[in-house]
Amino acid sequence: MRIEELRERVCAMYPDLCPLFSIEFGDGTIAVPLERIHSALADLKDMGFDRLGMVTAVDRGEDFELVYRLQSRTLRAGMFVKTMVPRSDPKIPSVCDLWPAANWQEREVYDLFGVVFEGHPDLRRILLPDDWVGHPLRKDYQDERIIRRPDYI
Amino acid sequence: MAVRDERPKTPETVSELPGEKQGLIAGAMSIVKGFSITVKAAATRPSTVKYPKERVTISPRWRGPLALRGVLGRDEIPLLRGPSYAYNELIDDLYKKDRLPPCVGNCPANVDARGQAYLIADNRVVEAYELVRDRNILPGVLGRICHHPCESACKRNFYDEPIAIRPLHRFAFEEYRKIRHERISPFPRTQGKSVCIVGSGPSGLAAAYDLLKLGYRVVMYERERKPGGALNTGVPAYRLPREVLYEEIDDIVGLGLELNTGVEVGKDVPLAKLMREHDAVLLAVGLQQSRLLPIPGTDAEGVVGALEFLWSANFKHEAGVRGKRVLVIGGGNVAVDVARCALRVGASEVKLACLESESEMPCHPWEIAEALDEGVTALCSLGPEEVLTKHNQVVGMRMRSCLSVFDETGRFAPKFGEETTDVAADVIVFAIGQAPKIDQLVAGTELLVSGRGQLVVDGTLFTTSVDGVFACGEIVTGPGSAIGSIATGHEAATSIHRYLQGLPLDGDRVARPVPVYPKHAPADTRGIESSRRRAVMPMADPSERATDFRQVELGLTRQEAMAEAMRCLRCESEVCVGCTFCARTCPDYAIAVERVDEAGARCLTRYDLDLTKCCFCGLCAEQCPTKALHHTGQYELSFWHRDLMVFDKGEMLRPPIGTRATGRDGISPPGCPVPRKEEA
Amino acid sequence: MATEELTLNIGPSHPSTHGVCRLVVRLDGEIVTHVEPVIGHLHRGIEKIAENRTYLQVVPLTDRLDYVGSMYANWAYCRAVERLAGIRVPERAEYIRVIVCELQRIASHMMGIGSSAADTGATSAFLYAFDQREKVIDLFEALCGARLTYNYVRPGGVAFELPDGWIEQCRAFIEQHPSAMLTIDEFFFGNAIARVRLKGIGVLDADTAVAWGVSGPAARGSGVDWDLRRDDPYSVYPRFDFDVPLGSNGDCFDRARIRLWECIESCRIIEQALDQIEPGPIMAEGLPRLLAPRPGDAYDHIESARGSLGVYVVSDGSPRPYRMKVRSPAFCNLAVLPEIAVGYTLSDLLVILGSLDPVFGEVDR
Amino acid sequence: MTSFLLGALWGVVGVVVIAGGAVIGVWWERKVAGRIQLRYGPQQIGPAGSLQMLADVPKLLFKEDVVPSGADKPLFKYAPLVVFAPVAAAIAVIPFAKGWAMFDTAVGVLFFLAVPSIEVVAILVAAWAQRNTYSALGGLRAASQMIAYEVPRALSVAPLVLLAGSLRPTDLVAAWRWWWVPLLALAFLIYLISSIAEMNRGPFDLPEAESELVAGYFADYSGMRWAIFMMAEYGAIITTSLFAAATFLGAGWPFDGALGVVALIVKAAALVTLVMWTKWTLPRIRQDQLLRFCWTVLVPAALVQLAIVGVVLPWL
Amino acid sequence: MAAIDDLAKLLEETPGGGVVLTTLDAVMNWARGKSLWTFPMGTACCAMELIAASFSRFDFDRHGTIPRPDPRHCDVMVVAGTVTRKMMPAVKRIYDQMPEPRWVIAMGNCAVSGGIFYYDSYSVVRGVDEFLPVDVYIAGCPPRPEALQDAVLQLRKKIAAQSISPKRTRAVQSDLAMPSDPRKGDVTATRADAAGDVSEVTS
Repeated sequence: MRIEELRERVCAMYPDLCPLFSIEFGDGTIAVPLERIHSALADLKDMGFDRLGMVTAVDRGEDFELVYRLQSRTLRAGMFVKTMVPRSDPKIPSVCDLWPAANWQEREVYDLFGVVFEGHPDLRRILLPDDWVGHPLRKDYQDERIIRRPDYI
Repeated sequence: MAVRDERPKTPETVSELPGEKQGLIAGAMSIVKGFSITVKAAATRPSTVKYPKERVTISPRWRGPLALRGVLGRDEIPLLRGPSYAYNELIDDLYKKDRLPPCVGNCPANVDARGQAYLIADNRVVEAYELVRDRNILPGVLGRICHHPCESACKRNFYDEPIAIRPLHRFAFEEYRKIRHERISPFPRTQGKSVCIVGSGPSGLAAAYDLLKLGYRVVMYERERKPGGALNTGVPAYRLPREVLYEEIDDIVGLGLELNTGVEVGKDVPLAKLMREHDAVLLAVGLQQSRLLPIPGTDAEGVVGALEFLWSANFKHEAGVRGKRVLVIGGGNVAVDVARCALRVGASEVKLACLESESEMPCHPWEIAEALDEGVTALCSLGPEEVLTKHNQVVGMRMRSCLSVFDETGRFAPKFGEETTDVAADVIVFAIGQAPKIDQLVAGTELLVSGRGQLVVDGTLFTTSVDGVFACGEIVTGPGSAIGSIATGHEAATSIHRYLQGLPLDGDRVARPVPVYPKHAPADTRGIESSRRRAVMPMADPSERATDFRQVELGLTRQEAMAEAMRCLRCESEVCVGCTFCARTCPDYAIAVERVDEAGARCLTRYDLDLTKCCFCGLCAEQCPTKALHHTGQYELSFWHRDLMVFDKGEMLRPPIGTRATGRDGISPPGCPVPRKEEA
Repeated sequence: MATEELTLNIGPSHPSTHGVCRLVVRLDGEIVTHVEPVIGHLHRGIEKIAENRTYLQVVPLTDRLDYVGSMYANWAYCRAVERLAGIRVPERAEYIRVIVCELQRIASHMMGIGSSAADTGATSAFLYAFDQREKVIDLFEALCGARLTYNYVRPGGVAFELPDGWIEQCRAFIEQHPSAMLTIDEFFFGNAIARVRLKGIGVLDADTAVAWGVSGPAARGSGVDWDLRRDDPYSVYPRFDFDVPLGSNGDCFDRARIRLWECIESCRIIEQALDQIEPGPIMAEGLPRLLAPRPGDAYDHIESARGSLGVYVVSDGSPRPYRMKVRSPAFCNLAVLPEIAVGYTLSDLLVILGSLDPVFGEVDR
Repeated sequence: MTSFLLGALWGVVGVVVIAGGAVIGVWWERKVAGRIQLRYGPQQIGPAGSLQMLADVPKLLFKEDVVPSGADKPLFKYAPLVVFAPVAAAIAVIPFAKGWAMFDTAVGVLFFLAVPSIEVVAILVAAWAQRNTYSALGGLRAASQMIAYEVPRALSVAPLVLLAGSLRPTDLVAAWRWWWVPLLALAFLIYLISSIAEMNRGPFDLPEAESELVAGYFADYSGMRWAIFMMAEYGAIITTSLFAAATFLGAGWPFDGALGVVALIVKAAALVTLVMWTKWTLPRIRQDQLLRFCWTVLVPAALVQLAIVGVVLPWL
Repeated sequence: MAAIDDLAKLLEETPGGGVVLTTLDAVMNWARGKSLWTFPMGTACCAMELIAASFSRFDFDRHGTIPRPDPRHCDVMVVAGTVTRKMMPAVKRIYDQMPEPRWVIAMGNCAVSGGIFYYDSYSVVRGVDEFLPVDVYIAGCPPRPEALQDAVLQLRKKIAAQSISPKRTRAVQSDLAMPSDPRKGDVTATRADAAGDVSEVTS
């Protein structure tokens, strides 16, 4: 499916979010407010996005940008759903009920970014040992065991 | 494609084997089949590698532990020096070995810019000048006017900014100038034969220099009162102060050249006489007349050729355009020169019209940029249609819009649109090319001239239709650059030398390689150290400089020049200069490089490779400009202690073949080969 | 009789965990009642390190993700960066990428089939498969000088031109490979013992596979007809004619045997690519040493030997990526293990794990 | 007293033969496995690496003898010997030549079948003594497997006894005729399969399956104690093959005397190679499948063979 | 090891025992060197080359070196690959399970120093010599199987210098100085230390 078509379908579903649908580097991206993220993802799943490719986060300073990559076999398309989670209170509803695939992915984001997924069945650290302190992929992560690289390019 | 049909077809589903049967018998059969396969396997030759018989050749791209071929301070870089008849071979040899520095390879005359930078950084400036003069006979001149193809091929483009090679020529000349009288003495005349050169342009001078060096007597004739050819008559003085040119030619005279100025061959002296008097004659007369376009109105008053315009502007500082509006037709370097000269001789308004679009303009981008700075207006994609006249006096020009200049195959075939514009002008200068004028010259000889008035010349050997008469320079190549002309001069000198020695002219002569070097997009210079930046050439202020013929470029100071020479990467020299790009590229930050930049005592003081971090990705060796850093054909090494794995400079310089640093005692495991790698 | 479940801890260093996976298993007799994979023993923080490296320096890091199939991570990363920086890759480079990646698929599947065989005790089949893998590695060694971590695919193209005689060497390999594969098919998959060990074990149905995000041979074994090379075509794949082998039962047998047929299909693709490849540049022209794409984010995915491998790169305009995330297929495939391993015996558990073919460099990153 | 001394002498000889055979067997297995797997196997010490074990054995001998802290120490220490002893004992009844065995007893066949079964107990003890989950699982697997396969193994030897009418191995050798081979082919196959299972060799090597249980019931044994386990395993292969060669394949036939002994050893060596070849050819079967195979295939087949022999017997 | 220790002590004290001890040492070291069974502690990329080393193409069995999955049966642990903080206890524990005499080969730069993950990684242990006594270090990322083969040969040389009597253990013969203490740190910090160590030649 072409990306413009996708945009129309999404816009028909969410007229108010249409301006937040951007096309960049050949990928459709929709930015969704935090409180609507779960319902939006559920609607997109009903629309045909049957695979959750990836859940990840990007540290944007004040906020974490949560990035969901959806993939559809029937629509032959992929798109991003993004939302901002405040750093001060990083909580977001889990999508494990929609795609079980989110289970480990969300655990990973929790492990490395400290974003809490509410409603997750088993939210524990996954990659790091259970007694690890801090969330290393945050930009402000401090660890005296890290040796910084020399600063030249 | 028989093989493709035999290829097994993918089944609908992989869950079932073809002809699969269940049950005990079938199961037993499958087990028996398994036995037959293992028996067959046991009967075949094991695929184990037998050392050292089998695995003696390894991939030439083998990524073994790194080593250095040479370092600054221990190893000298080779200077490209040689008599002109052997020089091409030298260059070609290096090129085939992939060891030709891009600056040298991209220069038409293969001037050793690398050696120049090496010597200047070593504070051997005069030596540097003399090295350069061997190939580029007028470094001081070319250091001002060259279009420096070397700099656009400079490997440094890939990292940050190219080396300022041309300003270094100029700097070297300025240093040399102070002591030049001490350095000049005539070449001994050993050959007893004489050569006559007609024309004292760059190509003629180059040939003269080579022949003098080879021990011939060289007599040169020049039509003008001062020597230099097009450099004298055509190049505007704001780019090239004449005293520089005369001084450098004076040096060549000092080397033994017999220069006769003010003598026009063909008019004052017949060419046939010269051919009798000398063993060989070289015609280096260049292009003497400007081309005009066959459009209506070109015979009107106010239409001038570029050469005539430049001549009068250069010598009289007056071209009859004071307060007038000048329109220059053409987009080449000459057109820009004309435009800039026109400003300097008092034109009130200078416009430049050319067929090409802005990005396609044939002139060098820095030239047009400087011209625009000074107030020239460029009108692009316009083709001349008709000169508008009033009472046989130019009032303007009708221009037609040009859609495209070249066709698909790249030939010159302009396509014009419908729109026309009229441009008002009082003087129109045509700078669309030059043509030779040799009728008078060749009169009375058997030299063949083509229908279009051009001399018939062999493009590679520079022979004409008459034995013993050679030609070089723009008369052969057509309008070109000064350094290109010099290159033909060297070639012609080689031909003359071979002719006079009775050797076959072509023989084993190597055609000059014209390699193609990658162009790089401008590198990101954010965040780089100031020592990595290119020295900025100080320029006169545009508003001031446009009013007279003072030099625009002011030259580098000694300090700047030394720093700039130190930036040179010594490409392909196989001597590490401590450029630190390996350390910067290493994803593991495993390399530490330090060097001392004290002139005369430059050396690499530290080259540490922490083999414990190296990931053998090869990025460092791949981008090493000098190819000093390379992968050895060794296996990864094993050690009894981790500290032994930090290789210092001495360890990095270990011989790459025959040793395995294993245990550091040279013991190679029994039954294992010493991997061999082809070494250049 | 009162029975008690036995908790068994397998790994993290165990001959059959294919790396450093720890499985906490609860056993009822020999029957697995619960299994929990504990991963992260190889979590090196590559995503964090990548934030501190220039775009070119990240390429060697991606080699170390999926160390059985380094070319894939190279390629996926380079595609994402090329998308971000707007680099056009020359056609010859695309062909070379396809060829090396299909060779890599063969090399990687040889490991997958081999470890499936080793898990069931057929060590010799593993060695036969590995012998084929060594031949591919010889090709790679001739190509780029490294045996495992190639650092060959670069943003903008590939690092080296094909060496002289390489194409003939490659053709010789793909001539003999299918028949070698059929021998292994007969030797291992045709064997009655192997069949009873693999058939009906670890059944994964198509819906579960999709819901859990399983991709690659693991999903295709369940009949999920999804292959990015065909369904979301990238590079020059649309120009090739190839089949996508599918399974119907979703058991270990299908998952393992699909790999074998994919190798044969890969030979077909390589042959066509070798026929079609034409001389030309192998690197986009004029790339400076430091890439600094404009701010933005890009994602690209390719079909690796383990499934759809995606790389997500965020740029802030500096010469270093702001964030790099690898969507690793092995990670997603492994997540489904607790779903499909319960109810089978301990011996089966390791076979099931092997049939998912996880590579822990990629799972843990 | 003399008989005791003689017994002791023969005991020493048996142990030496078994140990030496095991040493050669390990080398031979490495060579066989190597060739099957497209490689060479040991190469450096001795011709074709045949003296490799000269390095391995002293090394194992002087290896640290680890006793896990949680282990039941006496059991842990002596179980290997108990594993080895029955295997070494079994060689006593093997008829090397016509009418000669170290211990020529009237219940020799019974002795041969029964004594090595004591190994099961020792293995269980060893497995349990280590306090290791893997070894416990391996020991339990071994026990169930070895006890189950006792049945078809015994049943497969029964036709021989029927035909010879004696339980004395030397009588078996004496009574052997060439047509026994086709007649008892099924019994021989069953004997071989169940012996392989009995010895925990591939494809029935579940108790020590590398890919599942790491090293099975001897997971925590190191050095010489582990070597004793290995020796027991290879000793079992040798005694089993020798017994089969002597009884099913007619001992020294077609030669007599010293040549006959050589022929017997050659036949046994061929059988040993076959056992090894099987391990490196076939995948490993699963525990439940293994037991099912025993009870549903091997035992009925052995009974069928017994019935055939029983039917044929009166006509002979 | 108790028996061996006793034997060594006995021979040391017996007159003429030194000759026996020397002979015994020679035999033992030969046997140990020629029969190095490896525990393949493969964690990452290098594990692939470790597997390849014992498979058809390179066939470690030729040298009498075979991989055993059980640490109790092994003589030398080959740590092949990155060791993370999460993995470290497991590696240590397996090493503890190996019987004496035991050796460690750190295969590949991750095991040597953390290699490519030395800088900026929060979870990688910078070299297994932080918690294991490493005998032979192999550079490479990953080293070729031949390099591993070479390391085994190096290890043999090291073993040849050992004795069952701890008093008689000799230093390994080497042309270069052997620094006294394994170092932890990066190049810049330790160049000076290394230079200092060179003067103390142990051989």
